[in-house]
Amino acid sequence: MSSVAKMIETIETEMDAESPEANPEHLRMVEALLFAASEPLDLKALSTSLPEGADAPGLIKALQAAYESRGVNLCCVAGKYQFRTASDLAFLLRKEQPEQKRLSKAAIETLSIIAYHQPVTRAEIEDIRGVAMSKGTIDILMEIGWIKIRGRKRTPGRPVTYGTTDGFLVQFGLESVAHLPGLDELKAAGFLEAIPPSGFDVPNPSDALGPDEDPYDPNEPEMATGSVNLDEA
Amino acid sequence: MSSVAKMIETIETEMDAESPEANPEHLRMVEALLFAASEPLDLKALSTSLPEGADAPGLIKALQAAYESRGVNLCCVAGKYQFRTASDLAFLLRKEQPEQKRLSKAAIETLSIIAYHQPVTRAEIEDIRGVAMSKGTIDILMEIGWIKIRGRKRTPGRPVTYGTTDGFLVQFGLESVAHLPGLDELKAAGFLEAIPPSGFDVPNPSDALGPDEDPYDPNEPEMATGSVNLDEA
Amino acid sequence: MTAADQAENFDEFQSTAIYADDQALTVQVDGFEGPLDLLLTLARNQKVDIAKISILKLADQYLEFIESAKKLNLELAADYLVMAAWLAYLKSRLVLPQEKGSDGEPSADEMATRLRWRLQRLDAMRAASTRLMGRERLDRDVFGRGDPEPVNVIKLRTYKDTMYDLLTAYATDRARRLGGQAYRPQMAPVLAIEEARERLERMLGKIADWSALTGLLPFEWTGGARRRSAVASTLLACLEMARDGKVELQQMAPFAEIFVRDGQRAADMTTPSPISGAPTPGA
Repeated sequence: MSSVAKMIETIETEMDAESPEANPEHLRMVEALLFAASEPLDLKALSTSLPEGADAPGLIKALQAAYESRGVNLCCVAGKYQFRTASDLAFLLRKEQPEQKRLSKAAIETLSIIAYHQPVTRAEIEDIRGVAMSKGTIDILMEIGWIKIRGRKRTPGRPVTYGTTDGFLVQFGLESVAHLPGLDELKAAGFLEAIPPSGFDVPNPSDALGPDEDPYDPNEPEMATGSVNLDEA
Repeated sequence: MSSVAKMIETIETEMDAESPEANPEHLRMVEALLFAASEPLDLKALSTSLPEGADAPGLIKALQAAYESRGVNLCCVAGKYQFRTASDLAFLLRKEQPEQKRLSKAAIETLSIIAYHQPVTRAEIEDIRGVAMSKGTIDILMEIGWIKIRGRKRTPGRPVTYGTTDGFLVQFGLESVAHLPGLDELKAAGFLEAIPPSGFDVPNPSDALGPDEDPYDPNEPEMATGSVNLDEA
Repeated sequence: MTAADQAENFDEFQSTAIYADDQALTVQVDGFEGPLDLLLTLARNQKVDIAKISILKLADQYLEFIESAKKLNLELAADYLVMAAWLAYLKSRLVLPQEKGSDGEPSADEMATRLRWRLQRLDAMRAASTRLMGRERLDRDVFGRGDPEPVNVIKLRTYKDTMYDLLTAYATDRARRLGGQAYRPQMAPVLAIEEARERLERMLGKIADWSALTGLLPFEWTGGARRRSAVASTLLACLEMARDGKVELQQMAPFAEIFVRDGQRAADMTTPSPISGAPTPGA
């Protein structure tokens, strides 16, 4: 038996183990749907296209297992599913990114701080980096579509809070912000704790609104917008 | 053994038969290259990306066999290779979107005249409505499937006559065109004033061929078709 | 590149220009992202775990660094100087015997701990950032389907038109078309007096001397009820015109034929009456 055959046998075994009743026709459908889509699909989108009673989560698991060691893998990004080329084959496919996409060191650090500390205000980012932020940094990250204004902190001046977008998760191949690399270590070391460290609220990066955060309303009256500008200045 | 497993076993057997030495790493590479390519790739393009000595034709054959019964197939188009959704799953990539519409004023008026006055020619419709008809009006009603060409009038030019279809009866909940309300019923229902304008008569529509009507033969010789065009012009 | 970016890079350039020329302390020419970044670099150079770093030593290094920059006449961004002042203050408090912290002001040790913690945090965030950016990125390292097959949206068109719409369309369309004629003012079988007079005025000069009134009726008004109306209206018109002196009238007996002639012509010459022995016109 060739090693390919062995590989396939492993898949077979895994598929049988993971979902003994994975309907082969349904598997083909999920495979086709995910292969055809240009964007990641969530379970709901898949379910609407599948016959009634199809076990979308089970099918996804079976497919993920089947493709685990293949040239194409089934990844979970931003809570959705997408076939992507295997990361170890990057050397084969890598394309040079256009120069303009190269972010400054400040922008990269700011993005990381927003990702790990969200929801986070500009002042908090500046406290961590120990330097005032140029306005352009936030603008660039917003323009790429990796960060967004997610709310306002219920503190004087009601500064806006920043967080990452689904586009960020898709770009970096993350299932959710809870899957950020090294998140647990940072949390355990207390580095994600509130600023200053004597504070008692512990913000975890989360898409959910924080306890002292209001949702962002772009149509808020002028006065409130004024306070944003104060924050940004 | 599940049918998926059986399917995989078949692939395995075929793969062993077709290319006993198909390198599993090379297979993964071809898989990823074809998946990520924005257009079909030929063997030459594949070979330049693969490590030296890789058997591109053999790998393609192995992959084609492996994907034969899957949701996605490896197709060969004009000597180039491409992953495509299995043709029997094409229905998954069709989304039916319901859309509710209303006929234009001209269309519903024309339809009502055809319903009541059938068999009726285009010239007669125009005479009754008192305005020239745009070609689109008849086309729309034909496309929806509510009217049809039912015959030809035994008059010079032999113009085609229009009538309503079964689809029309279904849409408007009629058992037959003979059930369309007559003058008195229209009056009683308030559609007409108590004293309708002089000259207002409501015909008794019928599916039967009119006395001066020939059945429509779509395969009539050219000359007759010519007269249709005259009529339509 | 935005102006803000340039400004940021300019800051980097300034701090990059700071060299430590003693104590074998060489700062990489990477540029610093502010005083905390400079402190972190200096702390790394101590080659100890940042958690155990000597803040006193670090403060000294920082202050030396700033001094050497001043000697080189390099303009330093304000926040580097603020940090220098703060570190000088911290250093002075650290070397002095610890006084009991009064009204909430943090002790020098607490301040040092806080600084150490901030450096650790910045260091940790930098590491996390490197890990994050090191991930396989979509369309750079990993790729989605290069030639996705889009979903074809097929519109299932249904029509809301009902029997009501159909009948309304039929009834109103036809009523409008036919009703258009019904509402046109009906030609009443009455010849308006104005019309009769206008007609007569046009005919004056063309009619024979002493024409019979009934012979002057419009041709299409010569039968039935229409004739009666035409006679009455023409007579009234004649009377009006006679009053104005435009015509002269004659009638031999009640209900007999009435004769009309042009009043102007009557003035010019005396024409015999069509009926001998007729009373003088105008009587």
